[in-house]
Amino acid sequence: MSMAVEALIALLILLGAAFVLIGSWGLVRLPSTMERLHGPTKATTLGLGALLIGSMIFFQARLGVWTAHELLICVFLFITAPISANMIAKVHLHRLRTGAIVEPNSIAGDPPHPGGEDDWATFEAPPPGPAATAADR
Amino acid sequence: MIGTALHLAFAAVSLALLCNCWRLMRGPALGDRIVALDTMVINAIAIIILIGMIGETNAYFEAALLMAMVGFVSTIAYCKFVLRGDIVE
Amino acid sequence: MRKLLPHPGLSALLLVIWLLMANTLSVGALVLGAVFAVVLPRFTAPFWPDRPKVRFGRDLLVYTAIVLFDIVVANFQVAAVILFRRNRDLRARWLVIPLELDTPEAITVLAGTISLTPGTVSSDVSADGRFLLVHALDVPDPEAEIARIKQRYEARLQRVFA
Amino acid sequence: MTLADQLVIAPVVLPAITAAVTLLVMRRRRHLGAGVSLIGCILSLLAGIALFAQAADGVIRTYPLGNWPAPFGIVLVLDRLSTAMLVLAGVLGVIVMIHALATGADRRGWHFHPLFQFQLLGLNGAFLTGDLFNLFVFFEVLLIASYGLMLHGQGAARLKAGVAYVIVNIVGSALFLIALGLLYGLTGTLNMADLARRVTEVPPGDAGLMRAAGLLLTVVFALKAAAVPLHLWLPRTYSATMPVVAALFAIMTKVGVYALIRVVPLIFGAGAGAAAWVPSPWLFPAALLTAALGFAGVLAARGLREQAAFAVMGSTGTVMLVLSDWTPVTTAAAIYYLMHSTFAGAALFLVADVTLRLRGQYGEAAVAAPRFAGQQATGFLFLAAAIAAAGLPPLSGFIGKLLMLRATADMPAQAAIWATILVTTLLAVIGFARTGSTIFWKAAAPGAAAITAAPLSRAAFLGPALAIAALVALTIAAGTASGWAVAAADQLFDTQAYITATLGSADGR
Amino acid sequence: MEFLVATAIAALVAGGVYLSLRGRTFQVVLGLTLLSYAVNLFLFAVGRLIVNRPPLYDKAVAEHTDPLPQALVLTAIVITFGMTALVVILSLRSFLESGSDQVDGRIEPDEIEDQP
Amino acid sequence: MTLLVLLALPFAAAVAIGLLARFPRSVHVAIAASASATGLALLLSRAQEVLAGAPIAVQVPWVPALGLDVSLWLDPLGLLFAGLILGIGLLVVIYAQGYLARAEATGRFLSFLMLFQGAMIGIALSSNLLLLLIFWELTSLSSFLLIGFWRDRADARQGARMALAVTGGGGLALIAGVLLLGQVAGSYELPAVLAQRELVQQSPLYPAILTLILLGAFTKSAQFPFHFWLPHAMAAPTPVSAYLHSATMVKAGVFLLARLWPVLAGTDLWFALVATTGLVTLIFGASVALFRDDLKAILAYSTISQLGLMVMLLGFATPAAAVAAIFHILNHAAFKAALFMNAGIVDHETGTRDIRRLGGLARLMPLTAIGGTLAAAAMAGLPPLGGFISKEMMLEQSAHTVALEQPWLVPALAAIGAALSVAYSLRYAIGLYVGRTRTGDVPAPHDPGALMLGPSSLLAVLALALGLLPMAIAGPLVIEAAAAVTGGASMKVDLALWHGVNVALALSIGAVLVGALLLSGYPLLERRVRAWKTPDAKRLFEHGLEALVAAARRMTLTIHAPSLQRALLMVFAVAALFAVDGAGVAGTIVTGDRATTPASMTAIIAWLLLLVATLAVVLMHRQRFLVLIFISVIGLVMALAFIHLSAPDLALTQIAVEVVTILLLLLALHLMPKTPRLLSGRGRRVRDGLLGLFVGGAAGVGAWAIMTRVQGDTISAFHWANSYAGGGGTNVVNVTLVDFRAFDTLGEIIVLGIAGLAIFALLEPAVRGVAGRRLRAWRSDMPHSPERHPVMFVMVTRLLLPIALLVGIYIFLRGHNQPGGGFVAALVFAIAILLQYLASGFDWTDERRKIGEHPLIAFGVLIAVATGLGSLAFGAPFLSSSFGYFHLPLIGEFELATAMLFDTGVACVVLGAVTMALAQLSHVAQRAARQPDDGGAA
Ligand code: NA
Ligand code: NA
Repeated sequence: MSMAVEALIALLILLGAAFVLIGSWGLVRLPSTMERLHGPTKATTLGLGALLIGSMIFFQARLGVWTAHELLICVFLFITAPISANMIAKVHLHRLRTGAIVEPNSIAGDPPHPGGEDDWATFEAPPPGPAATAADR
Repeated sequence: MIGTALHLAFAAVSLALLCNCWRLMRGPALGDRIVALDTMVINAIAIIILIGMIGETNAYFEAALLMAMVGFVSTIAYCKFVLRGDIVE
Repeated sequence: MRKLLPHPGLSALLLVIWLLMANTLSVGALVLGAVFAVVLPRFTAPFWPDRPKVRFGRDLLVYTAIVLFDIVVANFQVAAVILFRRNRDLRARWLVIPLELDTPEAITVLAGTISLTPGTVSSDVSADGRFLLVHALDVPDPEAEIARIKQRYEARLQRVFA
Repeated sequence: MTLADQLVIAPVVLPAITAAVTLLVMRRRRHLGAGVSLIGCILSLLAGIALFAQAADGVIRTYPLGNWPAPFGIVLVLDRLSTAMLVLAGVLGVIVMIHALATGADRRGWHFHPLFQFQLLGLNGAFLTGDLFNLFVFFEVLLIASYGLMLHGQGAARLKAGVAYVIVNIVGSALFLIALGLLYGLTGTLNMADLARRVTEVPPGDAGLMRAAGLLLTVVFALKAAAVPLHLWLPRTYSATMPVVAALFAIMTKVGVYALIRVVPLIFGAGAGAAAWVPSPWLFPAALLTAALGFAGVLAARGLREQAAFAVMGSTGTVMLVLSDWTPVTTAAAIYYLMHSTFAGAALFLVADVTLRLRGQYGEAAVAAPRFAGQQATGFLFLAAAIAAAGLPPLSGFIGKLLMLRATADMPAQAAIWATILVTTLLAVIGFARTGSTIFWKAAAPGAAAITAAPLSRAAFLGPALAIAALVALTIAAGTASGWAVAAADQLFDTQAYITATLGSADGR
Repeated sequence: MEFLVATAIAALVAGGVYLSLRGRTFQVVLGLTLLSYAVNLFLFAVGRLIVNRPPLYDKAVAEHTDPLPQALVLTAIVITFGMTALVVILSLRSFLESGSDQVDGRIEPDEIEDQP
Repeated sequence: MTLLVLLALPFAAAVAIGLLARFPRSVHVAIAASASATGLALLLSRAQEVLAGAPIAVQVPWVPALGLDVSLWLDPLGLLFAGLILGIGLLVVIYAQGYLARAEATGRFLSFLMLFQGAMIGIALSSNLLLLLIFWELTSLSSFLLIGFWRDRADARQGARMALAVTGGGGLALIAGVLLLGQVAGSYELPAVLAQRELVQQSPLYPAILTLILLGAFTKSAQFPFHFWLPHAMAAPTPVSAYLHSATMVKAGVFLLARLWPVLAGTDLWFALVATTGLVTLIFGASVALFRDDLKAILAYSTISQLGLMVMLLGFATPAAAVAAIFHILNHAAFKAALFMNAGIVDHETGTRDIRRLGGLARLMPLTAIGGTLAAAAMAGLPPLGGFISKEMMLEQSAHTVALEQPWLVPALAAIGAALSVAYSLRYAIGLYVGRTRTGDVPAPHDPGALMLGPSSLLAVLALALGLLPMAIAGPLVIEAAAAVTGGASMKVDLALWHGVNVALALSIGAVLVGALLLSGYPLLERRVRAWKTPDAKRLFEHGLEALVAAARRMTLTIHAPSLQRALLMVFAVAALFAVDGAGVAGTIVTGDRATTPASMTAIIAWLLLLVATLAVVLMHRQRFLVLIFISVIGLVMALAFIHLSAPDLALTQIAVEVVTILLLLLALHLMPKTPRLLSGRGRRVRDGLLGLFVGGAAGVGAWAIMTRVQGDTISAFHWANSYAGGGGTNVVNVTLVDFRAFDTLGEIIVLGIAGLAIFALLEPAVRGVAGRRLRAWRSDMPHSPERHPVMFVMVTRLLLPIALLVGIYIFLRGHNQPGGGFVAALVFAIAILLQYLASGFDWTDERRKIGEHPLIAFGVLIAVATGLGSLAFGAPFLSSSFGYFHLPLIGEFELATAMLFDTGVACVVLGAVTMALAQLSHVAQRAARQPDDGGAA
């Protein structure tokens, strides 16, 4: 294994781990829930991404095989992470609206009303229609 | 070099876990705790990948894959529970 | 053809995933993967009744590349914010993005993209499906950010989901 | 391997297939499903009888599942005791199934037949297996099937009692696993014969752990057998469930006793060092209290189901009391009484069921009710069941008690055991006389509300009558049956024969 | 590592015992869950702890973990899952029927009026 | 053969009557009477040879392991008793037909009576002690039925129960005594036992044997203080009393004393116990009888007294006393049966049994009066009746008996007893038949028909004949029977009215005089006696029993309170106790020699995470939702631990199961309170915490001890070595599951399948009845967001479903060689489907599903079993696997194994069960909402 490859692997591993840590650190230090929600997407994307690419190269270098598995893990995480974030945000919005939580030091404050006639879906059930998914039909 | 990097990475991810744990216990909002758990799952995947590299084995791939695929299900379920009570309607 | 392959894109994705899992390009894996790529979407077709038209072409490739690039860049930006910005200097904002996209699939892809780029999280869609609520960790100018998102992502997606 | 050799698997495979088929058929064609279920029970019984006949020559047969040699694979072991238990479960299964069909109990909820078949499967598997972990698995099968059956028909009281029953047994299963873990960790094997062999080679430093493992197993089995103070689940469970199900459950406590009989002489026998005869010092007082509390419950009971439940508990206590000496003679007596008390308990519950159905809103509670149809016949069935449960002549219980009294004649604790057996008999006599005379003799004061009960077909009396018939058979054939019990006990205590039969030679490999 | 596993088992058992002695089904179920984690870990641990030697057969491999306890734990997990599912739903069903999830023998005030 | 027929006849009659219950009563009577008559004839046909000293015996083996055989013999003593049983039985049957009203269930009555007769015959004929025990208890049982015949009457039920409790209880003591006797004598066969007098009487067990056997005999024979059941047994119809209390039931005790006389009698203890009890009972019974007003009560207490007399005589343990006892048994049978029938006639004709409301009946019912008076005279011991002779023999024997070194004591007391019996007998006869006419409820009673009068008159005549022609009628029988009692040679005895002037005659005359005197002073005496508050034995017994039952009830309820906590506490406490027991073994090593594995920082942090989460679960257990999150953390750490410790399959399973479990708990939690009240107080929590720490500590120490030990050779070495070569897979865990231990797996999936079915059975009906009403009334305790199906979530799950299925297939196919397998694959399938439920709702998803859960479970089990059975076709045992490597063009090399087919069955069951559980649970509330309210009726 060439020094350069090794260095690249080490770099990717460290980079990934660093982003993972930073994401979690953000979870600790950011001031309110919505800000903290940015942490995991960080960890997911570049953190795990770098780690996985590092791992891919690592196995190629060590065992001489290209493993595509890491890419697959990336794909799954990229598909699922936004959904988690979206749902958690909804929880936050919902609890904020119902008064279950009070966040005086939230920076962004309460979410603004959307421009149209209807409120956000979390506060108002979407009418049956294409945007509201087939499930309601 | 890689060995050192792996050890450092382990340390970093472990610290990340500690951070998650702190947020998990601290809250204060339910959302915070769910975020903490969700992040923990992602960090766990990182750990699995690191373990695989240390052991130079592919044996843990399925576990990481599965965690990536179904780990978010409980997060969603928790959220749906808070939002709707009934997670299946 | 539609009967055989209700979601051709999905079939392609499944084949790719199968090959990634099998971690080989052997004929056997290809054949088996192809079988699953055909059978599974048909088997699960009832669960995905709508058939969004997707153009698999240059637009999609460009879009993907841009998103990946943005993810890397944004990661560093956000890392800097988390590590060095004091909380009271944080410029967290809610962004309300009016949507031109009208299929749920397209909206989902846009929202997912926004979430995947660190620093912004798609939080909600309006009940009428015409607005997207995004939380941004640190934006000096919300209007500019909204414009950037619309033009950089939404416009391209409109071309993909024709 | 000839087909006759393959018969060993039938008691497990037949119920599995029957269960699956009834599950498929039952939803659309109820009668067909019920017929399949009954035929399944009968076939299982026939298989059991055929195996019993095979085992009568005293040869221990083994069946290596998956063709993997013991101790590496799971092995089924066919000996006198296991086949006798198969026949016991088979006969009981047929009787209870007939009663369930005759009274329509199977239609009071979902999936009675699959659950029933799975219950038989669990029982048969537990009786046949020669592997301790496999015993755990079959315990779980028979337990979870029993949960389903116990809740059959539902209702608040039953559900609440069910919660307790299920949870206590889940904890018991957890302890079972810990015990298995300890045993495997110390000996590296799960096969009972292999365990028996390796236990003798355990270094002295491991003796305490070995003993702890043995004691934990004892807790598990004693919990199933409802030995005091691990019995608290039983009275409520058995009196809250449908009597027809409780009748089947009459064998459940006996499974715990069976496991003790199977495991203790073999693995924790004389050669086990510090773990030799581990249950003994605890089992004796526990069994004594079980018998005493059980029959005190019979005396105190205010309904036939409650009474039957306590009678089952008390009789199991009596069996364990005699068993706690761990000699072939006492074991033989215990085996005979175990067989008897299973049918006696079942008969009591089945009679309670008939009573319950005939007396409408008065149920099986020991209160006066207006005269009801079938009173005399039910009364006679109760009399016979009560005689059996109390252990009075002329039914087999008396012979069983004589066997037990005689077997314990030379024990140091003779006085305590005899006093317990005889005094509890008296308590039972008084208790049964009280409830029986109130229910079947006493007439309600004029003006009492008339009974509103659905008419009962005459077939409803068949189940209890068959249970009594089984007792009569056990009485008439007492000589043969007790002879079998003696032979079975002798075979149990000849552990070398078991080890040789299972592992090929006495020292394994 | 052995110390960590042993103490983890101890903690889980302790928590499980404590919770299962609380008076309501849900808590008891949680207790059982902890208990089953502990039992699985225990059963697994009796095969001794070995790092990075998964039981995937390879002629070249000399040292490997004991596969048997793993198979046992798998069986135990499945069985425990079945039991947990049943007990959860049974608890719920019992709660719906009686209006109380209390299992300590006492009766809750609201339970009486709900009795049919 | 004769004996077997003799024994079988009554039982056969009982069964026949029972089977022919619908036939007219004449048929029943005919059966019963002919059975008794046939038996009697059979008996008499053999009487000659038996009395000639050739007992008949038969032995049918029954339970050799026990020494219990059907051994019967007929010796003179048995002949005497069997004759009484059958003869009086025949008369009672005839009498009963007249006595019982048409409406009475004569069939049932006679059936019981025959049952009882059979039991008594069994006692008389048994030559095996254990067999005798069986018949002994059978008499208790059948008499219970007879006494309780008028089941509507409270006194009948109570009397029956009391008789059963006392005599049955005594019978239990007898069991112990007989078993001890057999233990000492080495046999249960009577001839063998009776020959062991020396051995038995010198055994240290002798006092116990004697006491226990006497308990049996005394309770049966209503000896003081066990006498109290007898008067209450009078609640039975009079034919029953006539039968039970003259010749049979109560005589069984006397018979037993006589039977065991050779082996037990003759010691000081025997004399002290038997003679004293008899004497006390003689006087006690007589003095009570004198002051009763109910005819049957008078007779009942007189019976007690007369039994005391017989017991006393046997207690003397001399051959002459034995003769006296035997002869008195005969006399008593005759006159007492006659008297009971007589009282029954009076009751039947006048409607009352109260002697104070009756009088001067001789004029109205002369034949009845003659019979009654004769029998009473016999009871009084007046000449020239048989009673006189036996009474005088009794006094004669008493005169020769010295107790407490006082020669006068026994004769004086015996004479007092005799005097009292004269008094009550005369009171009976005079009170009924002489004096002012009082006729009870009926204006003009008259003699009954022949059916009732015949038997009683016959017996009265017999009582007279026994006095006039004692030697001719009973001489040989009495002498031979007495010889059988003593076990010695036959005595030369002269039964006659006149033996010259001797002490006995003097005592006899004195007794008659005193008796007459007592009767003349009766009104005065009565006032005195009535003033005493005598303890009522029945009330004492009933109260004692009630107290016993109440105590048992209290204890039972207290111990078995419906508390799950207590049950679990006991399990844990016993487990803890046993851990201590195990740890107490000397020389036990805790820490073994195996080197420990170093722990990485990550491991320590994960461990910390686990401890924190566990602690959080424990501390916040009332915040149920939060606790689930902590549980997730524990599950996550478990998965990581499994991976770190080389168990990828476990990790996979853990991850998948965790998700499903959380879904399940959330679904359930939705319908339950989220933060319930705290139940236990501080003390309890501390106790439980300490117990938890102890049990946990024990488990931890156990785990530590095992983990630090060097592993010896395990059977898994074989599994490792044969996994690839013999099982065709490199994933040893999976090969173990589907091959080495496939039988376990079969059981395991069945468990899961059953769970699914049981859950379905639980939830299907939950929408009706109380639960359904509660579900409909359920209002969530949390505010809800109106949005049901978030669009992003829905879209992603649609994409994920096929992908997850693909991944599941991949995991399934790889399982044999790499981590994975049918179970995990099925869980992945299940989760993929559950995601659809979560995102798009139940109805939407459910209508798109193609396969129901029930068939999945059923076919899964069938596939697994059928795969296992496949090997039978090749002569291999169940579940033998087979595998091979195949080559196909394009696809290339691939492996097929039957184990994979088995795994397919596994996957089907798991998928079916898991989706069944969650799908059912997930829409139970909706189903309930759709259900019309049925008012809560279940
Ligand atoms: Na379990
Ligand atoms: Na999770």
